[in-house]
Amino acid sequence: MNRGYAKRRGERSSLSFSVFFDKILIAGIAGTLFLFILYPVAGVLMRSLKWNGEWSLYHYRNLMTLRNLELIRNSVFVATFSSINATLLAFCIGVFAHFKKRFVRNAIYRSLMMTMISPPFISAIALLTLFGRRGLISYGVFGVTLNPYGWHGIVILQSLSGVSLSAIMMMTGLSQIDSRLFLAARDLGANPWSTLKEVVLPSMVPTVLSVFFLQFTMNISDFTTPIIIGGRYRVLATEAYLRVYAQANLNGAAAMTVLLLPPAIVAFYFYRRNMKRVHTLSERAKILEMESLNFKLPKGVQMLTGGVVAVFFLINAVQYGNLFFTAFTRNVSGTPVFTLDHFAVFQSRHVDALIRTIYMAVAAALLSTMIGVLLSYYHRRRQMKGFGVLEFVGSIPYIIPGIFFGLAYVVVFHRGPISLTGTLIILILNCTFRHISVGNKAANAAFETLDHKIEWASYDLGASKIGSLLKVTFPILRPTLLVSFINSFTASMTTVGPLLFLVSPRNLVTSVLMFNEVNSGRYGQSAVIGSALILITFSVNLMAIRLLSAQRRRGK
Amino acid sequence: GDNGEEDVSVNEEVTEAEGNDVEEMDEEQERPFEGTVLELSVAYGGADGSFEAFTEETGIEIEWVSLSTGAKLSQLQAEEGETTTDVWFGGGVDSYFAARDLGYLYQYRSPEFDNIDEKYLDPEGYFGALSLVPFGFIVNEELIEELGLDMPETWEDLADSQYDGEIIMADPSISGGQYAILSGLIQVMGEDAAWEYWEAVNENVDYYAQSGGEPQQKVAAGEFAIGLTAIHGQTFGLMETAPVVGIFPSENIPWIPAPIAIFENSENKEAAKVLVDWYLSEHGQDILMEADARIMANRKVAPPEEMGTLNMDQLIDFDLERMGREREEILGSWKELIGE
Amino acid sequence: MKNMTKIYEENKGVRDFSLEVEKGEFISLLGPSGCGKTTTLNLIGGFIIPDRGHIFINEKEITLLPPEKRPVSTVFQNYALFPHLSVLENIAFGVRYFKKFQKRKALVHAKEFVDLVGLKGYEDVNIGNLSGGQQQRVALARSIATGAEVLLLDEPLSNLDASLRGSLRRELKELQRRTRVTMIFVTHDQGEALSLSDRIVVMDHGRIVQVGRPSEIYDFPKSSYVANFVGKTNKLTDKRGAAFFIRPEEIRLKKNEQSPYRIVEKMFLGHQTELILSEMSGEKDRVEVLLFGKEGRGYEVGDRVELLLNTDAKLKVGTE
Amino acid sequence: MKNMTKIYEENKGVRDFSLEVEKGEFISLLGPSGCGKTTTLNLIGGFIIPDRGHIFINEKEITLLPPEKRPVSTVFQNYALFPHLSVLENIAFGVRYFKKFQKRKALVHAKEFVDLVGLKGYEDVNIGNLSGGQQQRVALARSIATGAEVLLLDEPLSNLDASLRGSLRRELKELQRRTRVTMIFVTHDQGEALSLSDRIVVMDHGRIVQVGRPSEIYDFPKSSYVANFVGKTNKLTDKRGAAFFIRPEEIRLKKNEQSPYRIVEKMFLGHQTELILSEMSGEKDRVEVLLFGKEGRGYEVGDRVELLLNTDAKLKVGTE
Ligand SMILES: Nc1ncnc2c1ncn2[C@@H]1O[C@H](COP(=O)(O)OP(=O)(O)OP(=O)(O)O)[C@@H](O)[C@H]1O
Ligand SMILES: Nc1ncnc2c1ncn2[C@@H]1O[C@H](COP(=O)(O)OP(=O)(O)OP(=O)(O)O)[C@@H](O)[C@H]1O
Ligand SMILES: [Fe+3]
Ligand SMILES: [Mg+2]
Ligand SMILES: [Mg+2]
Repeated sequence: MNRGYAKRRGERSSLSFSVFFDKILIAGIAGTLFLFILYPVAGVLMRSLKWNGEWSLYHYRNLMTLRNLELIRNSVFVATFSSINATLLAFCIGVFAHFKKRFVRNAIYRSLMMTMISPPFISAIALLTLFGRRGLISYGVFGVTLNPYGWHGIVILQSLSGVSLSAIMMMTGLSQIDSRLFLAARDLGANPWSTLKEVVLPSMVPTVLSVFFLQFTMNISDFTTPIIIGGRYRVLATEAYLRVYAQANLNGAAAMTVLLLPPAIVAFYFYRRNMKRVHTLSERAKILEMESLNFKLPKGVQMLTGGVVAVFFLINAVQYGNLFFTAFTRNVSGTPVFTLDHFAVFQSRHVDALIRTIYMAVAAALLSTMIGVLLSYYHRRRQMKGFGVLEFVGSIPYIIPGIFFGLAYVVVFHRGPISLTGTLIILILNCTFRHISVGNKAANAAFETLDHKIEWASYDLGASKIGSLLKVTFPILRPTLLVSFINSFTASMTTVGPLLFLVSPRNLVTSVLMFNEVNSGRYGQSAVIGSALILITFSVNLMAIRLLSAQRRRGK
Repeated sequence: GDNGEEDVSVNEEVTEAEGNDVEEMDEEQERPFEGTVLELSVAYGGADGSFEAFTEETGIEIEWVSLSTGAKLSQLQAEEGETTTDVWFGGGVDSYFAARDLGYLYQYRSPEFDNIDEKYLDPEGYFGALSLVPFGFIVNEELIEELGLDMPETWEDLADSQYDGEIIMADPSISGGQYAILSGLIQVMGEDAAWEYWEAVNENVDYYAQSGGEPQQKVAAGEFAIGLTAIHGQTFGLMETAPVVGIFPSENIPWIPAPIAIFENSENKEAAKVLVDWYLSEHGQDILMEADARIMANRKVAPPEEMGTLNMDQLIDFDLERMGREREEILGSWKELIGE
Repeated sequence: MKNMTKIYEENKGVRDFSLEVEKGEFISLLGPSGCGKTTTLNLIGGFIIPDRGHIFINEKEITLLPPEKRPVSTVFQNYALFPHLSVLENIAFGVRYFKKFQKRKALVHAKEFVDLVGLKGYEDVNIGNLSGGQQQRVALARSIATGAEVLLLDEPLSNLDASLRGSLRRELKELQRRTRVTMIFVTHDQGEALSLSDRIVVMDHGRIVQVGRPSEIYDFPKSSYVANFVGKTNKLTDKRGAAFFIRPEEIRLKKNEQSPYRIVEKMFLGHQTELILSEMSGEKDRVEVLLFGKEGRGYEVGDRVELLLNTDAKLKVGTE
Repeated sequence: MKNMTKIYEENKGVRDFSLEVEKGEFISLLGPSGCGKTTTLNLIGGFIIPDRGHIFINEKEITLLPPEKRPVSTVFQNYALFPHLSVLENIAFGVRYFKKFQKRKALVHAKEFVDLVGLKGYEDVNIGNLSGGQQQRVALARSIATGAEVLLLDEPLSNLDASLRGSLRRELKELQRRTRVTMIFVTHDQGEALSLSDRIVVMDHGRIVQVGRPSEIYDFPKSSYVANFVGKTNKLTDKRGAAFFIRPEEIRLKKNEQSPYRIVEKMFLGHQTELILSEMSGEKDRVEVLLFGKEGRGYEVGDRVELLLNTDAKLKVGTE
């Protein structure tokens, strides 16, 4: 009924500018999603159907080997294990933080925001320097020789690196539970422990599941960690990466990525389903300040979760400490000596790259937020046909390994009408479309709680569709826009995989430069770049949070 | 693009040079590519140290990105050779063979080829050779002492069970250098003997590194006692900061050339030729050797001092074309050997 | 002024709704939940399009116009105020877009309406900091400020507490008197409909059951459905065995130990007392009686009472 | 049965609240928003701890006990039902933890309470699919099922619409009569308080202003604050110039063209009619009059009327 109404509406007033603009937006979103997601992904997959320049299933015929099955098994095993760990740890941190005073909660939230930024390989290197076979702590302090190489190394690192984002999601999830439920449970005789078990836990099921599956999709397509610390343990993503990176077997690697899709899609399906459940629950959610409530966690839980928080932040402190320490020291025959030499790495091309990277990340974050939110707006609010499919298209880049999304762009945008290789635009586009899913999901959740009537009211008061989108919907969604911005910005600043093949001397970005420094073993220099990346990303994020809380204060 | 400041500073230097020079016209003719920007894809550790000198002398500016040759080849395939890069600088020679066969490289036989052994380069001129990278061991002396191990001297020593778990080498299917060692030893030892040998070494290897540069980092960090590695400037750098030493085996030293090539798709081929000529010339080679100590391809340039222990006679007689030809077969056997 | 006919939606919704409204009239749509009140408003507001039928305002057909082009404005049930704008900005919103005023001019213009609804001094206050009643007034002002000819109000008072509801009811009436805007008011609270409206439209299952002035509806309901929905009724039988209806407030009581009626429940409500009587035999329905002021004080649960009925007290219920 | 004294929080909150409640009593806390009603309930429920003072139930001090150990159960304003549990499981929750029943036994036991609140057949329905009124009944059943001796209800009816509120009010009363549980009920709706309670506690600014039976409070308010909060009052002056209070329903009217009073507003409410009179001189306050049943039909806005007051109609307001 709504659809018929929208259709007739369009026919009658097709001359008005705002209706025209609305159409442009709709076409623009649909068009860009096809052009910058579907087309490149299809392009790279087509390559897997070629062998020696001929159409052939050669790469697929060689795919179903025992070896590859083992790789899939390894991938699924490691990703599952790591994701369970990260989810558990994050849950502990979330629970601990949620039942603390507001300033403690805010402090934890901000720290999580900071630890979220670590570029992937930094933590791996920190782990090796500290806990490797000759680690400063394992060997240096405790005198034991640990062998971190193998699946356990991958699991440890992936678990740790997923905790920050997961814990932030957990905190958001917990804050959406009506806290009177905790009171009600205790009122009905449940002690704090039972309350946790019977009320907090079940209420968190949707959040927990979506955190888990988000982690799972990220881990299964992660190739950096297994490369650095996997030892003889190989996973599919690594194998696909190496085929491209070391063996220049692009077509075979593309075929291999196809193997990664089924588990990722299954996981993604569950993720989507559970996100829907989150929505139906959050509709009735009321946030009551925990401050005034007399609720203390049971002693055991308090100690356990507090311990997790302490250990997690200790590990991160050590990791970041190590990073900054490495940035300022030089190893002279085994003893670290203070030096500023590594800062010499900042030649003009690095400074250029840094500025370019910030520019790129800001642009990509803004764009992906806009597109993600609009996608959600047209799907959820305007009930446009086909936008459900577009939403799925928007999430494809999230579930395929980054390098393929990068290569996909190289494959289709190196010639023809849209020749973009070597430009800044291709980087921005790539980052933009890779992270659309985040803003889209956030907006979906926000729209679910935002009264539909608000938009009706603005039409009723004479604002056009676009007018009310700009003057009403976006301003109200500002907190969501900012959260999405932070997410995409952070990811764009630190991501390497997809950009590796898109950078040329003219459009170098900092994360790739750091990756190169790490690869050539110049840890001091990479630490300097890494520190700069972290500081800049953190500052920009803090600025965004400022804006966000300013908005919140006004809203109250 | 670059910012204007650099252009200005370059121009200033030029003015200075002009002031000192008597023949202004000549100067201009010698620098016909003043201000041209060449884009390089570099897989030659430390090479950037020489770019400034090149720009100063030729007026050609260099912008570069470092990318492993395997990755570059993938990228080339993805963009069907239509790269925006002009020159490919260093890296694994097998990728150059593949790129040549795919038609991505520009045929240019530099006049300097005459000073370079034909073995090192493509005789038809699709790529030249900048230098040779010899392979050997990197050993953590502290660790050797602590574990009470002997210093390894020959390839055979590595098969000794005393080194169990203390040897690290890269996966030859990933690292071109490691593949060169494998293929080289097969060429000199004969297939059967070589495979028997690698089987024994495999027993001592904990895991295979995922990049050619990793073994020396791991040995320097004290994680392993012995690493198989290319020995060049980076290795010598490590010897200053870590208790490690690079050792050449007393016989059968494998090597690979570090090639240089112009891309077929380059729009600055003339300037690129100037670059190739400059880097293959005795003068350019000296400067490059300064930036990263290697055995230079041009026979007029003597090996660097750092290579003191290297006995040039022990470099194996290496058939690069055969190395490329046998790649799939050898790597297949390798995978079987390590049980994948 | 308006003539809206034949509207139909799936099996529910609104069917064959036809009504003419005078300019400046205050019309209430009254009916139980789900009877199609909101649907009717949405049709007039333009948020949904009728499957059949037409809507006219001032003889101009608006059936297919988009909401932003209709001279109609809606006050939504939960107000749907813009949380990111201040009171004044909320009110100016419609002035800017509907009347197409410049921003500055719109704000000046909106100022008048802030005063109109008695929110002087609250111009820059954030919406979230207003009480429910104040929000309601902002929503009203926002709609009135557009200069719309017809105001649609969807249960604007239903989320407020009793005392606030009373005072806002009065304000609304006052405002309508002053502005002479046509108002169509949705409610399922009979007291609201009776006290505010010029005419009441009683609806059931998407159809109009009765249209009339409040006292008409109350005193001459067309059916027992209307009689029961608007006010309460008792069904009694007279001596000849004929059934008739009577309003609880039309029954007077007298204590009488011989009477078959006994008080089983007493609800003291201050200005009135509600009593539920049941007949000893238990055969007949319970009878609800409303006693006024101090009158109710004398009776307690358990007392036997006799019913006193005036001859004109019987409710005339139209043919069914 | 309970004796709660001296409680104090910051500058707001509740001060020196002292009250004894009989077993099985129905007590209402009545007062304007922010007067400390919720705070009082939270103190009894154990969600916050008093700065001073003590709370006893059955002579046992519970002041410092955690909520789960108190024989007290709260029905929250928005019910706070567990969205992940079914109706039956929600009700069984308290049985399991409060009465420490096994899960199976708890479910069987809970079944009884489902029937008690008339939700038979809804046992396995998801909470989200219930209407507001049904949710309210689940919340009640959940609290009652714990077998708590004291039930605390925080404005359980304030979010419901008028008709639903009326019927739930009756159900609540009925339930209390059957279970004889002590109930402490928070509201700011005077009608609710008057009709439901055995005793009403009127609060203002964290303090108790008056405690008494509904008719006591209505007929003998201790202060004009109470008089105005519970019911409406008119302030008139008698012939000797002394001011007195009178309830609107105690005034009768007679048409009289010479009278200084004129009807300025008429609100027809069906069973009663509310009239606002103003004196011609405009000096005195407006007078509100409530006419019952058909009595109100004869008057229209503009009529001149005379006030007829019974001698016993004056409201006795206690010393201020
Ligand atoms: N979009 C829709 N699709 C299908 N049925 C609908 C839709 N909107 C409303 N209905 C149905 O139409 C009927 C009338 O709905 P409407 O919202 O107009 O009722 P209402 O009178 O406003 O009720 P309430 O007093 O509860 O607000 C209801 O039975 C409802 O379920
Ligand atoms: N945690 C707190 N900190 C400070 N002041 C508080 C706190 N909780 C309540 N108050 C204040 O104490 C007073 C009483 O609050 P309470 O919630 O008990 O009011 P109430 O009578 O329940 O009002 P309402 O009818 O609006 O629910 C209010 O002025 C409130 O602002
Ligand atoms: Fe990545
Ligand atoms: Mg409705
Ligand atoms: Mg309260």
